[in-house]
Amino acid sequence: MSFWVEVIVSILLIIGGTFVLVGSIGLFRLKDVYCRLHGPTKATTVGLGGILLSSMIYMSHHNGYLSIHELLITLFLVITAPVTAHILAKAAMHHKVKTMEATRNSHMVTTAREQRPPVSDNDAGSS
Amino acid sequence: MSLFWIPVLLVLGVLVPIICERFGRNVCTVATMALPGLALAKILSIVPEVFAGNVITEYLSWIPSAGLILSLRVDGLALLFALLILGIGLLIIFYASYYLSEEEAIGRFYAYLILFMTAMLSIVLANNLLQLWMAWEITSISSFLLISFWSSKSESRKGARMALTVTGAGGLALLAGFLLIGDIVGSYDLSVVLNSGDTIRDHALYPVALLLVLAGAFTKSAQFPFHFWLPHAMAAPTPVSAYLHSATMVKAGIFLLALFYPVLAGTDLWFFVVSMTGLATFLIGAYLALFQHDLKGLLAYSTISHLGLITLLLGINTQLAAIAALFHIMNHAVFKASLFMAAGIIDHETGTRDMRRLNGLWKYMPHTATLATVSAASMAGIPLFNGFLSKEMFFAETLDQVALGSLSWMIPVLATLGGILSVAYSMRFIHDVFFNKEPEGLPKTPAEPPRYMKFPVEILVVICLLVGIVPDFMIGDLLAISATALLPDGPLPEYSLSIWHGLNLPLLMSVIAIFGGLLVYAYRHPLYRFQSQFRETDAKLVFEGIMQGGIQQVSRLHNTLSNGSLQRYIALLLILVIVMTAIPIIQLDSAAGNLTDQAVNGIEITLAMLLCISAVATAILHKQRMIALIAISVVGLIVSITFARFSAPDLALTQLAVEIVTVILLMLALFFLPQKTPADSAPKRIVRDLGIAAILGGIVATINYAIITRPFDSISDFFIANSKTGGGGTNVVNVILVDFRGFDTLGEITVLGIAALGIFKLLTRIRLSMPTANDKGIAWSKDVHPPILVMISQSLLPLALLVSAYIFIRGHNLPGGGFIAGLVTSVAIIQQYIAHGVDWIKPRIKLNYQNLIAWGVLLAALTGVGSWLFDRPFLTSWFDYFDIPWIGKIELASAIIFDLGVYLTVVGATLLILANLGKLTTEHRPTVEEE
Amino acid sequence: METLYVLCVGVMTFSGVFLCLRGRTFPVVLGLMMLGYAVNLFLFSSGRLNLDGAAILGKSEIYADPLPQALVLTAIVIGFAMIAFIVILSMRARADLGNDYVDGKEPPDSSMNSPSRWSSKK
Amino acid sequence: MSIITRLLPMPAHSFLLLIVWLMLNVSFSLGHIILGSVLAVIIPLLCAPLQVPQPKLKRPLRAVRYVFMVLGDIVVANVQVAILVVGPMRRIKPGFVAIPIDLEETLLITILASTVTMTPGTLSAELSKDKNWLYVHVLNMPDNEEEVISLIKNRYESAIKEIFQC
Amino acid sequence: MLETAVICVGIMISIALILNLWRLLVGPDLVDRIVALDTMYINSIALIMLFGMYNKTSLYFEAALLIAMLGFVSSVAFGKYILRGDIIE
Amino acid sequence: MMDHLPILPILIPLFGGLLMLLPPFAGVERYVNRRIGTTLLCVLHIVATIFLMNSVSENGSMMYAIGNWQAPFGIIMFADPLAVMLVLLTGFLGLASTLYAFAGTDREGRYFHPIMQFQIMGITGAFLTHDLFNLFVFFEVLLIASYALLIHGGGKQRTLANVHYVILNLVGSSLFLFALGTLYGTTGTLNIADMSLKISTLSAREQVIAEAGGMLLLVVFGLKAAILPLHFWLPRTYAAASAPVAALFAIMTKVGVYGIFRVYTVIFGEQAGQLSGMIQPWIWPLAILTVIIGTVGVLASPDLRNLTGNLVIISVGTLLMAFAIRTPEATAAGFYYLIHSTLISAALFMIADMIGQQRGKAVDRFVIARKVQQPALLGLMFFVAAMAIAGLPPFSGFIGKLIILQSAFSDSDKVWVWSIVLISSLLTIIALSRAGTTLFWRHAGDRDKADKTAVSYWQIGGVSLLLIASPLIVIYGAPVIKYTGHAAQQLHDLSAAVSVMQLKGVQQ
Ligand code: NA
Ligand code: NA
Repeated sequence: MSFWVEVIVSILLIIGGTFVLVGSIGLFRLKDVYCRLHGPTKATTVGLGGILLSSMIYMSHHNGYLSIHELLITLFLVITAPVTAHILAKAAMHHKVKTMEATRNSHMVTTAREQRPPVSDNDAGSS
Repeated sequence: MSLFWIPVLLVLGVLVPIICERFGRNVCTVATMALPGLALAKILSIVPEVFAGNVITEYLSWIPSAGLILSLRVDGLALLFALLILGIGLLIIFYASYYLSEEEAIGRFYAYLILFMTAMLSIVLANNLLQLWMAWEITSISSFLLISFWSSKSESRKGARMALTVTGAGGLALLAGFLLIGDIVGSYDLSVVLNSGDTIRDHALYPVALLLVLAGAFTKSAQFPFHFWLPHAMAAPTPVSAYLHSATMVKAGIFLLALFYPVLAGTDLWFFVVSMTGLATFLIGAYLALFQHDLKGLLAYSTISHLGLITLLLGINTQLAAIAALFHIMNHAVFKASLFMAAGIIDHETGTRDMRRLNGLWKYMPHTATLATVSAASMAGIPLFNGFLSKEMFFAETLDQVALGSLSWMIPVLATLGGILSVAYSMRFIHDVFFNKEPEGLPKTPAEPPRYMKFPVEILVVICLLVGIVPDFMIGDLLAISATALLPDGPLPEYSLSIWHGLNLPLLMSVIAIFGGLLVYAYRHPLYRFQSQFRETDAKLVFEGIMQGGIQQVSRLHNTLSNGSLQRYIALLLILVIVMTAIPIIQLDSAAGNLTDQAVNGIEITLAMLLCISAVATAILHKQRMIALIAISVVGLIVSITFARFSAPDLALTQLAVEIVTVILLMLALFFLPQKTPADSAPKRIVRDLGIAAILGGIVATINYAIITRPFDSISDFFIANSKTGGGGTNVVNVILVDFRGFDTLGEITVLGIAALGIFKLLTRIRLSMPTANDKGIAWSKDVHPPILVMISQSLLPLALLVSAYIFIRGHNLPGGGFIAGLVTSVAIIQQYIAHGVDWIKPRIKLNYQNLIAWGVLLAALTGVGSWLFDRPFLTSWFDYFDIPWIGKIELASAIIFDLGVYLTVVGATLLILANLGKLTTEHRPTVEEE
Repeated sequence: METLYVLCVGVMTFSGVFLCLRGRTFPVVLGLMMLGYAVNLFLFSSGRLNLDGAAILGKSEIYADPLPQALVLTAIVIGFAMIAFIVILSMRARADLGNDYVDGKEPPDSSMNSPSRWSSKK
Repeated sequence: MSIITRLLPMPAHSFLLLIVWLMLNVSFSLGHIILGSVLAVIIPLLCAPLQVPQPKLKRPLRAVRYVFMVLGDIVVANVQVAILVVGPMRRIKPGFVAIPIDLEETLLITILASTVTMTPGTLSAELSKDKNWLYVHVLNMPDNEEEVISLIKNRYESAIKEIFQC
Repeated sequence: MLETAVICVGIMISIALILNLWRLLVGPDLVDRIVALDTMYINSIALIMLFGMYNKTSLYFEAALLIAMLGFVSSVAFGKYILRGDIIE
Repeated sequence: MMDHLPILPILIPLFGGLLMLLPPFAGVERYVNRRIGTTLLCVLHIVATIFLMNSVSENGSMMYAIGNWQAPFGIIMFADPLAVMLVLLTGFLGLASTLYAFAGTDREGRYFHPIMQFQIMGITGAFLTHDLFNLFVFFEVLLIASYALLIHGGGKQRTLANVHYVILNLVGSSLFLFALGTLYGTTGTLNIADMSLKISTLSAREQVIAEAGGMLLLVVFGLKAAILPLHFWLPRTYAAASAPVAALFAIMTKVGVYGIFRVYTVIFGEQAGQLSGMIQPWIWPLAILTVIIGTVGVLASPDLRNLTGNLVIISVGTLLMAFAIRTPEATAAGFYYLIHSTLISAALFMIADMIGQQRGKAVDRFVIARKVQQPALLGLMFFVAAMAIAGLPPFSGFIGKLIILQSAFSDSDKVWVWSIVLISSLLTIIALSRAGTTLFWRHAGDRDKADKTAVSYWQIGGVSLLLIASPLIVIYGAPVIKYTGHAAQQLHDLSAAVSVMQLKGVQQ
């Protein structure tokens, strides 16, 4: 295996791994459900993309032909991850999970969970 | 004509009354008597041969390996009993046609009676111990049916059950005795057994065999202490009492003693047990007979007493005593049967059997009274009647023994005492019923019975008189020839059958007995007063009490043991597993084998840690069900990663797919189940369960470790070697599944299909309450089908189907296959159900999932049958490679069709389950219960 | 590796058995699933543990024992069918009996008695 | 209706399926192309009853550009999120915004929502029933909410409108 | 170098998985746990791809693809459960 | 077709069950088609089995290598006299149950006939297969079919009984797999005969591991067979099942017993060195206690179905005694008894159902209730069945018990076997006489004339088929016992099986 291929593969791998870890750290550290949803849906997906890319290059090199089926997994994740996040965010709102204190416009959860259009701050305060 | 015709005729005779009942009572009676009559004729026809001293035997092989060789034997003893059974039996049938009232099912009654007769006759004619025993048991059963003939009466049922229980118990002891004798002798053939007396008596197990046989004989013959059932058997119609409980069945025990006399008698044990039992029974029966107010009760206890007398004679171990016993058997049968019939007439004509109300009947029914008086005199042992002769022989024999040493004098004294009591109760039977003032408050005005109802009694009374007056002429030959059966060795001892033997001690005893008896009867009232101090114990109540109490205790024990607690059953199961596996495992000095542990890295440790933590978390958090479900999903995920890690990609895929489908299923179900487990088991139980779980976990781990650290040879090398050449695939696991062990897979998809059908059955007409809010009390969201989800789901469907096609097609050579492909398809469709809902999907998917299952399994099975066309066994695979221009080499294999069957079944089954489960909350729910 | 493996099997057996001994259907179902995992791993390992030898011809030199893999696959499928049945059966029991106790009624020795027992008798 | 349109109700789908098939099998052999084509015809036919008609892609090239733009945004966004996540938690000031959307078709809304979720610190949390408002959770809200709204509307929604020309 | 990278990433994913499990067990809300499970699915894909690279085989690809597909269905089902209780209606 | 005889009894019900799911058999209104079809299938199954039996009697045990993969690698169907006899029994029971169900049971819910066929298939397969894992698969087939049949007709009792039954058996199936893993992990094979050859070549330590596997199997089979203390599920389960189902279930305990006979005379048989007779110390007390606990249950039963369930437990205990004596003679006696007890207990379940049908709400409980409508008919059937099951002559139970008693070999065996069997018989007689007198003779008032609950001819036909068999196996006792003797001798003859399957290995 040529050195440069190995370098690229390794770098992509490390980057991917880092993002995966960051995603999980986010899940671990962030203070409310809505924030935590950002971790897995973004960082982890991207991290996985990195690892898959690395695997793709590596396997193509190893097998001697272009091994692009790893792309399919990425494609799949890119399509599905937002939906998962969306459904889970809906679920969180439905469960009336508390938002962290610093959250702005947290009153929007009330209208959002009923799928109503937003009301202005004043309205929200009065209702 | 073969002897076997006798039982055959009688068995056929059982059916006659049932068939003839519709033609009227008289026809029925005559028809019923016909076949036993023929049988009697057959017996009579061989009388000369038997009198000539021959023993007639016939054999018919049946189950020789079990010693069951049907075989009949007629010797003197059998002849004597056969004549009694058939002769008295015919009289009883005749009598019964008058006794039973018009509305009673006489056909059934006769059928039972003939059944009994068959069995009884089979006992005496049997030449094989097991055959004898079979007949013996059938007498118990038919006796049960006859006693309970008036089944609506509680006393009939209870009396019948008691008789069955006691004689049944004795019968089982007898079987054990017979088996033991069969073992000792090496044959069940009576001809052999009867010639092996010394072998048996010398055998170490002789006492056991003897006691077992005696248990059978004594229970049947109502010997003390088993006598209590007999009086209660009197709940039977009187013909039954006359036949079974005086003349024949109770004599079966006596017959048995007589039959085995040459084999078992002659020892001290025999003497002691048999004679003492007989003596006790004789006295107790006679004493209790005196105090009965029921006519039949008196006769019943008198029967017990006389049976005791005969037993005593057989126990005395002298030859003359044996002859006396035989003589008394005949005499007792005759006079007691006639007495019972007389009692039946009285009952029939007056409506009561209570001697306190029956008085002075001579005036109303003098003819009957005369007959009864003659029989009763015979019972009392008055000279000129047959009872006198045998009783005098009995007195003589009690004098002629020394077995009790210096106490031997007691036996004649007690015998005389018994004689006194016999006279007393006989006197009561005559005086209290036919004389002694006027009747009191009888339900009916007494009168003579129909003319022919007395006919059987008359015959028997005539016999009583004839035997009593000219005994030698009447029964001398019969007695002699039957005695030779008991005393086969050498000539019979001298004895004389005549009325007058001169002035001797036995005559004195008779005289004492007669006058003593009269005296006792005269002073009976103080005796009654004395006896009334003792609380009368009703054997029936005691017996029922013991039975009920026993059954209650047993039920309590049973209910304590099987309390309907599944937890207990599982715990018992697992404890048994622990005990049984721990014992071998403890013998293993060390679990480790000689393979060294492979190295582990951090990832593996992490995975193991995650696995263990989530497994334990599932257990700990099981009360919060959704969380437990999430935790177990992690377990499933890591298990599939583990499979992947240990070179089992197929397993990883399968595990993963199954896991997801199962979790979806559980979620669907959880909606209808409580969300949380509110109450829990007591801490003690939790500790117990933890203990069981921990030990079992330890044992499983130990066994697992012991296995995987040892090398082994397996048949798998064959599969690897032949996968490509023999199965046409490079994925050995898949080739095993669809080819080498395709039969397992066929079974497996059958299981899946049946499960789906069963689940559909479970879901039909299910009435579930749906929670309207979650466990936090938050009402469900109103967004039933989130548009974004709907959109993405429908775009993913073609992709998922493509992936499933991909997994299916490559399965034979690379990880994949029909099963996983099927699950992927199912999950994709389920995803559509989740996103769109049932109402939307239902009109759009026209698949009949039931047919899909059927076709799937059918396809797989047909692939298997297809190999028959090529003369190969079921499921023999076929594959070949074809070179197609431009495309190259492609492989076609029957396994692909098989796998397609698997695919269809999986899709059909999964969707049948999940879709129908989903439908529960919609109007499409399965409601048609009937197919 | 072997030690680690059997540790997992043991812990899963432990957890599965404990859950199987609970008094309500849902935990018992979880227990049976868990026991199923343990059993499958156990049966799988009877062909010994092989780290790099998937039984695909031509992909490696040493092959893992394919037979237990096939057996486990069958066992997984059968286990799935069985679990599906028991899951629906517990629903049916809940519907028919009005509670989710495996015995159809509260066990006599259950010490606690929560007032808010989830039951709906119609 | 011609046979071709009947066999290929969704040619784009079919083409995509063929490509995916070839990718899956890592093979461009004739055999796989034939097999893939067969599947690419059959599967859409099987799925047709479950498909709701969708707006047609009008400007494919623009779409490709959009994809690359989003990919780029994803990478950038993730670096930002990563820094936030690793850094001190108190610096994070999350919030909700409601974005008024002009798209009508569910498909387009879905694409927008997905894009929003995949890119900088935003997550599509809810869509109002009338499909006029997209509630978005923002991981680190800029002081001015309008920045987020205008970013989404200008950078993504307009692009989508352009691609589908509606 | 690649060897080291693989090991490093392996450790990273391990840590990630442990963090996921922590969140899964601690919650506090059910949604947190589901998010954790979903993340675990994705991290497992990474892990399996890593195994593949480590063993220089593409046999693990299907497993990864399947986790991606099925994990999505599972997470959506969990979400739907919280929203509606009844996941197919 | 003759070459494929050993597989036909499995395939006929399999195909039959599948066809029943498809037109022209599927559907609410086509029940007549289904009845005709299913009767033909049952008859076909019996005919095929009789041909097989004939062939096996003439030419010796047959083996059938599925997929043409020879032993020990492929799955072998091994039709020895024992297996064929049990398959015939299964077919016979299946036919009787099916006919009985025509009275209406088959229309009380869906899929009755197909699942019945699958049930027959599962049982048949379990008897015929000579592969331990395939045995597991067939166990699962018969179990899942029994789960589905058990809930047929619905009702609380059935659901509850099914919950217990299913959970216990799922635990049992897990144990079976543990056992399989252990045995494969030590012997490296799955074919039963081959395993018995391999066992003898193991080192002492490996044998200890195999012993643990063998013990696990004993628990598994014991659970199916309902031996103490794994019997608790049986009476309630069988009592809850609808009558034809309970009747067919009568053979299911025998599958467990069969497993014990097969595994512990072949795999852990005489060639197995220190493992030979390893369950002997267990089986004696378990057998005796099983008979005792069954007898206790018989006495304590509140109704006839429970009583019959407990009779099944007694029969299992008695069979285990026959096994424990460990001679071909005792085994043969056990087989005879097995045929008898299966047929009669099946008949009793049906009789209990018919009695219950005529006694209103009291059904078959031992309480005073209204009079049965057809006392003569039902009374006769009950009487015959009770006599037979209690071991009273001249019915089959007597012969069965007699030859078991005769086969007790040593003095201590005699003491145990004789006393236990005989005392249990006596108590059974007592219980049955109480049951019969209560059911038929204790009644409150006459029945309402308008209330027509007469049994149907299908029911009479089904029961008669079973009851008639009892005197038949008495009259033809000699050939039957000769056959069971042959079956027992073949079971004990490992070398014959090994040579039929052309296995290579250590032989003794
Ligand atoms: Na009087
Ligand atoms: Na639903």
